[in-house]
Amino acid sequence: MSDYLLSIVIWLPIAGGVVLLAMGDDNDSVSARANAMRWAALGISVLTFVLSIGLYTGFDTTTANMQFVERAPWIDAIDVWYYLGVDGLSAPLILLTTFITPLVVIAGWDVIKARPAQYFAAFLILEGLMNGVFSALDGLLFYVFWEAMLVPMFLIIGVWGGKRRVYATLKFFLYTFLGSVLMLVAFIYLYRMTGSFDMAGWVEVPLSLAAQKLIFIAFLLAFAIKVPMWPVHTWLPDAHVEAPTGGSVILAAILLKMGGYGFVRFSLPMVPDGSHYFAGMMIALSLIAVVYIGFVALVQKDMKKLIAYSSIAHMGFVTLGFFIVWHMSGESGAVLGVSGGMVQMVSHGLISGAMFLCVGVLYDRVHSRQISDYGGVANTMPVFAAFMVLFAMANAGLPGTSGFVGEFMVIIASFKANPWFAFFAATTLVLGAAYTLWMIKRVVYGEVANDNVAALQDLNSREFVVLGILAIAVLLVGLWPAPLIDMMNVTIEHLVEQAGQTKF
Amino acid sequence: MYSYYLTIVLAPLFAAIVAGLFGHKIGRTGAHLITIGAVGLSCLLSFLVLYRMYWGGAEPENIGVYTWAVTDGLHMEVGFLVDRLTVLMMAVVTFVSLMVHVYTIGYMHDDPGYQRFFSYISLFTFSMLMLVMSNNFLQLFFGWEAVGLVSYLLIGFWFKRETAIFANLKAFLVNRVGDFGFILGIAAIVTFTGSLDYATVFGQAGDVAAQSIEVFPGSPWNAMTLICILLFIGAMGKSAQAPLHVWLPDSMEGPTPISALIHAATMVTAGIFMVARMSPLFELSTMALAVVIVIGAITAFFMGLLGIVQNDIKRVVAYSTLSQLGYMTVALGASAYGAAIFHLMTHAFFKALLFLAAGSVIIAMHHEQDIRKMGGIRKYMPITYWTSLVGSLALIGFPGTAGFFSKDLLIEAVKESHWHGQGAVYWIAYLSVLLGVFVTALYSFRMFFLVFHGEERMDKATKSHLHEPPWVVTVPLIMLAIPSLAIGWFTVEPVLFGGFFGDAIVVDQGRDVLANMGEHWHGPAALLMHAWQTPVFWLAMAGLATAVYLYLLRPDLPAKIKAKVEGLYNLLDRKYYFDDLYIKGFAAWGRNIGRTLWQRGDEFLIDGVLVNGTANSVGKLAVVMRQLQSGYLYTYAFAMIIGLTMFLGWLIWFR
Amino acid sequence: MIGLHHYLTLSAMLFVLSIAGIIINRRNLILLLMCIELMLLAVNFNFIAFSRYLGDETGQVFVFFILTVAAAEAAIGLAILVVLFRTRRSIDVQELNRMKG
Amino acid sequence: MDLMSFISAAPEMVLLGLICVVLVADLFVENDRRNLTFWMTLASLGITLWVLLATAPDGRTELFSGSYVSDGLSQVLKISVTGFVAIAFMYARDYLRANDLHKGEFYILGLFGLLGMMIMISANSLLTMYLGLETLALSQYALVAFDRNNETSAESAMKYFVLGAIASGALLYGISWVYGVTGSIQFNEIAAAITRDPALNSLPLWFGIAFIIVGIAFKFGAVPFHMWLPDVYHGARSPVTLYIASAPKIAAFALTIRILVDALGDLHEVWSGMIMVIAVLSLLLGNIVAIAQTNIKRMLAYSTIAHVGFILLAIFCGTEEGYAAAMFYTLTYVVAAAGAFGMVIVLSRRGFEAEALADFKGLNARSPWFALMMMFLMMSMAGIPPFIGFFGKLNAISAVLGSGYTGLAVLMMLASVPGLYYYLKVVWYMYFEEPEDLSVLQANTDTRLVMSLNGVAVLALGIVPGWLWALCLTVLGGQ
Repeated sequence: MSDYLLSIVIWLPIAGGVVLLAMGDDNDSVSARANAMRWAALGISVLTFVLSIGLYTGFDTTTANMQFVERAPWIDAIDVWYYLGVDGLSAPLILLTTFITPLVVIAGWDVIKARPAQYFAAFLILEGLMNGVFSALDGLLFYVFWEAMLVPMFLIIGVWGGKRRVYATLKFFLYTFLGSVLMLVAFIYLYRMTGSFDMAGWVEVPLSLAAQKLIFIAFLLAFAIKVPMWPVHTWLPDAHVEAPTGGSVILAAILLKMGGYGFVRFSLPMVPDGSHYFAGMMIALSLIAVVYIGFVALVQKDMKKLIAYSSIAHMGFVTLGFFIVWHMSGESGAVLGVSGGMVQMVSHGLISGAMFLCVGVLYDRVHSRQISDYGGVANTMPVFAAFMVLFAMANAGLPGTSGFVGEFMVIIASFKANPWFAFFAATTLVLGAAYTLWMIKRVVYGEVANDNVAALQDLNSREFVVLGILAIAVLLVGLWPAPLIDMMNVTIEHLVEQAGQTKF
Repeated sequence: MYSYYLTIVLAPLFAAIVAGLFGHKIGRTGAHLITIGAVGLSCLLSFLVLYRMYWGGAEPENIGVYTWAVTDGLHMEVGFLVDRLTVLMMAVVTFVSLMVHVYTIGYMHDDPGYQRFFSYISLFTFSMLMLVMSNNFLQLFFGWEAVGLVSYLLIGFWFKRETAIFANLKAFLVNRVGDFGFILGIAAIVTFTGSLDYATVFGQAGDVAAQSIEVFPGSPWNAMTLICILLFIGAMGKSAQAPLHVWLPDSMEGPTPISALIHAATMVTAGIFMVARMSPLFELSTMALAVVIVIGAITAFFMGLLGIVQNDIKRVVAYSTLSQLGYMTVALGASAYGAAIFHLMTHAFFKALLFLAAGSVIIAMHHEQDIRKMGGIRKYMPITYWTSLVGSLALIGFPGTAGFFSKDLLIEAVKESHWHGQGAVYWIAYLSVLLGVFVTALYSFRMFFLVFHGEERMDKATKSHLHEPPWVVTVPLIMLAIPSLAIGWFTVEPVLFGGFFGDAIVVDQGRDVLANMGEHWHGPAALLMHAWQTPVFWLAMAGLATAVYLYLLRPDLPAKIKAKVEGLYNLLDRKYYFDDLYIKGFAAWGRNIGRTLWQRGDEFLIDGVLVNGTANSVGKLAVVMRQLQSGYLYTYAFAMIIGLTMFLGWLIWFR
Repeated sequence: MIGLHHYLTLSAMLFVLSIAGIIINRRNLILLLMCIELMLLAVNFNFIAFSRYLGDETGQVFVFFILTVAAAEAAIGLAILVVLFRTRRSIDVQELNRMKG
Repeated sequence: MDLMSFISAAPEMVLLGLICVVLVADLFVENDRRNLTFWMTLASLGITLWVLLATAPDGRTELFSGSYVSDGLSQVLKISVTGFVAIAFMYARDYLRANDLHKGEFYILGLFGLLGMMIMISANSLLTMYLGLETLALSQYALVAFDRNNETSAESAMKYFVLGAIASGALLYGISWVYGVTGSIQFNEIAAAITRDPALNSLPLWFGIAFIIVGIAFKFGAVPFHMWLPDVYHGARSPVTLYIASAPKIAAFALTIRILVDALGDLHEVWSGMIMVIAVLSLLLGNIVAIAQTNIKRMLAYSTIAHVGFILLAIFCGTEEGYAAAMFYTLTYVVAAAGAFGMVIVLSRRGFEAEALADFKGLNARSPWFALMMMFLMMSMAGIPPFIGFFGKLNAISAVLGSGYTGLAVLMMLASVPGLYYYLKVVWYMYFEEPEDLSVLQANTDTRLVMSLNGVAVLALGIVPGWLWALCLTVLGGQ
């Protein structure tokens, strides 16, 4: 059972999705069949989550080695293996994925009127592919999952999205594809160097500095676009805004994490010298993301756009945490930075997901994302207001919520690297609070702004469950991050070691 | 006593959760019963602990509760450090909080958000206790931000009021500016000591002070100075020291009880407490102390001045709070931490008293807060009158009151603290605290007279049912009046000169003013006897006299004076234009930057030119290139021939 | 004495002529077909010249095949021409641009 | 010289015989019983296939005094061309019936074309190659024009014919020079001659090669010899387009391998440059111009040009791996192309050619299954994993990188980004737009079956691509 756990969390949802597709839709969104689809999707995703808990319970936090490894030949001719495994970097992200997906399914429950079966199928398949990305240990397998994942997301945004959905989704697909094509070239180059697609082998193989620089750039384009880092971030606001709520949640909670994951899984260990060479630039970009994007978020009129920009700013901490590794005077601090970045990824997954769900709750009722169309929501939706304020505070990095943990660790680590890094990074305390709470002020507080707001119904049980679960998760990680961090610690120490060695 | 500490902290949290989540189930009575019960419990236990500590001679305790996280050798824990300093704060916090809880029953009596309010203030009590009882910087920061959060929620409690939600946003952001420095300070500490734990950090303080760091290339700073100044920036935010004071007056938008609890007695003093707690660090950086004392002095004097021109009863008290916080800060800067904490304690009592009294007036006046519309209320509400008289006297440091002891000795300490040299720093500090006394007396009694004496300026309707509020309001007043009056007499000797704080506060031998003063200390009575010999006393009297003259004997004068010094008045009325600077300046400026970056940077340059620009140009290229496919046979054939010649040319020239 | 290169030059000229004809002629499709025949003849000329020069018959055999194929090709070409004329009532090259872009 | 030695030419002979049978039989079949011809055609294809498998040669055998060869490569290619012709016929039948075009000629010409391809594949001398090529070409000209009453068909046929004639003229001219220089028209002898006397490796020979490459490039439809391709794909009736777009590409690959590798392998550095130029041009022009197309057949035509760029770049490497990659790419591309044009056929109805991109609008609402299939095909062409097209790209790029042309590899990848755009455009129309006509698809079961198999194939092959790659490597091992 646990030997095939990874395969199960990958293929169970995909198989489920295929079944849903095969069942197909009838044109009635409230028919018994549509409901059957919904329940089936929920069942599958929940089952996947329950099974994936095995990844936590069975996880050995004392080793940096891959666990739950599965290895079977796939394409002998070019030595490609079906090679899965997780370590402290990927396991939390898989858990995040399996945790978020059921929530997304519930969130889309009766909101999605058109072709529910296809909708849920897309999400299930997406879940499987994302788990694949996080657990693949074979370069080509990784790439296959990495690219295949774009297709369902493309459809989700394009079919169930907003007005400018086509523009947004094409932009999303082309942008990310542009990024990953060069990564493929880099993969093939590494394959020709090592004669195999085994990622462990790629870590070992010696590379000249020049080669490492080129490979790093190839990786950078792919991962930076996914993260996204300034200045290749502009697909994100559009995609987020146009995507259906569930799509935005997955996008923010998990797809963005793949960029960060890519950096720690590929760039740092495989081309340490290249990464070292560009670390300065990466830090600069990260800080720009934090400050520049912070200011940009301040003036957004569209709630989803605002949250999208705040995502970019928060992901800036992730990359900052990763790339200060080489600026440490003395050995300590590097691990702190990287783990800070990882924690930030997980927590951002929870928080931004929750924020998008909150906006979705409002959107489902009023069908507007404009801040100016709201005001005084707290009067008509007190419970919702409580949740939204909580998540907003988490987004502003309030201690006791998960949002604080990562930022705190990264700021401390970056101070070790250079006080000025910390200085700019810490501006998020002010900026983050400013844009988040200003939105809260205009949306949640105040007199009832208009009839739409006056007519609002408070959360129904479905929404309450989703937000409640997320709230608990946010607080849990915020008040006791130890389990999460212990899961990653050893792996990250090993990673920092690898990043420290030169390869030529 | 571990279980005691846990109970002290968790009881209010538990009450807050219950009242918050199940408010509807348990109803109003349930809500206030459970919260008051919980806070009462932790108050009781706090006093028990205080008793054990002081009379029982129990040792300070440093206990870990649980490990928050460990990574990279950095232990991040949650734990309690309970020593004399902590326990004093615990007692003050829980006591005032208890009083406010009781008072709230009356004050919020017919507010729809009753349960929510109780849940908030209990949550606040929890956060504040976490802050003061923390044994490490992480938890300190947690409490620090948590009290900020609750203050945010409470200032915006009446979230329908535009002013209220403006004020709470402002408060949170200004505090965040402080926290910005604070977290950098913590980061610096971790960088230099590799630990978050007080004990470890203080242990290494010496080595840290020996190091230096180049913040700006070519100008090495003493590490300790950097750390202390960064930490103090945090304190400036919380304790509303200029120039980060702007949020406190606006915070008066919140219900009065929390003005008393949070924005007078406890939260705003967190900064003072923190600096005192960090005395082992601050003592190692004269530079930082100089900064502290100057900031404090400025706040103490200039914020006091503002009190004179305010007409909102709560704002007057708020500015007096600012000025009193300034006093405490000056004391910190003078290394007279004991004096600061002592003043903090007395201030907590009499300022809470003043606020609650003001609140009781406000209830009676049906939420009218403008003192120009009051007057002569004395005969309608005697209890409120007498209690607030006590409060005001304590505030101006009238001999015998609690305020007298704390403030008199505080100023004495500043006077004695020669180690800053006889230079600017010393005189700025000393003069501003001296003159501050006059100002304090003036504005306190200006308010007092305008409210309780003189002609009755309120309208008939209001006057018709002016009366004393119910017991839940008056009892707390009395309960607070007693310590405001008496606590100084009993505690001054032990707290200031009895080495009460033990190791909790470390003062460099060379400048331990309190110790020096302690050498010729002959007990409170003696101090009281010689009160009339000190300038402090005469300045206070002068202030009082001026107030009597202007607002009782010649009520027409103030208007005339105002007309005379128009410019000065405006300066004060506009609060030195700080708000304009921040709102019209920084806030607007930030939004403009954001707009520019967004529209010029993101939308135009990156998205417009680079992304869509490329896409469009490819599209155009496609349209152009498809023209090649003219549809004519001869063009096609010609293309083939071109290809052929291309080959031949390539062969002939490049082979 | 006429050497190989003369033949080759001639056939090259024929070849170029035929292509020029195809490109320059913008009127009549029949002319196109003739140019194509000319092109094949040029090729044949080349083959024969080479085969004579090399003294080996393969070239000449090749020529026979080319002639046959050329015949078939001409047949098909003319057939298409007929179809075109049936549908278009014209065999003008310049009108042959319904499809472009 | 006993009969048994002809055995390895048996498939062609059998096929020829069967064609004659079908031809004659068709004369006696009335229009309404034309299915008979269809089934006979399929039967003869089946028999040919069986003979192919039955007479699988062990190793390389030559006959007809060395002008004909049969080896692993020819075996695999022949099987695949036969298969694709069969698929083309199966797609075609309903369409032809619906449009009153269900005549025997279509199948017979198709079969002759197949014969031509098989000859090309097995050719071992320039003469055989030329004959095969013309057999194919002539039947294609006729096929394009085969709807007599359709003027666009006629026009495209004429264009195809003229340009094709020029191309084969150029090819012949080149052949004549190669013959003149090396004194032989047999591939292995040419190669031998060149190795024997390096002095031959000089301008006259290169001159010939240049002309030959024109012929090859034309067959593939590489820029600037591509101009016929969009018009022919567009003008011919969809089944014909499908026929032209699928199997002949494989034949063209055989042509290239036989001439450039078997015969002129040693002159790699001579021809590689030219191949690279036209390959890069095809890559860019094809991908860019396709963006501006509104007619899906034209769009696919330009995408074909782009794919040809990939194939030629793989060949350009001049390594076994490169040739294998080219073969893999050709085969997999043809699968997708057949499917794509098949979809056009499936969507068409009596008197209605579903060849405008807009006709795909809302396909998901009309028939989710076919929309899914079409998406598979498009994603495969775009090279998105896990569809087979991705592995084609992967191998090609891997080969290019292997020969050290990193810049080219990057170019190939970047060129596929605009490529992705127009494939996505189809998906966008199918999924994001509302249908304009809600009429149900009329294709009947066997077409649907083929379509589904075709769509699933690109996925299935993508999930297990290993065997095919290994096969390509082995059959080209000898080159």
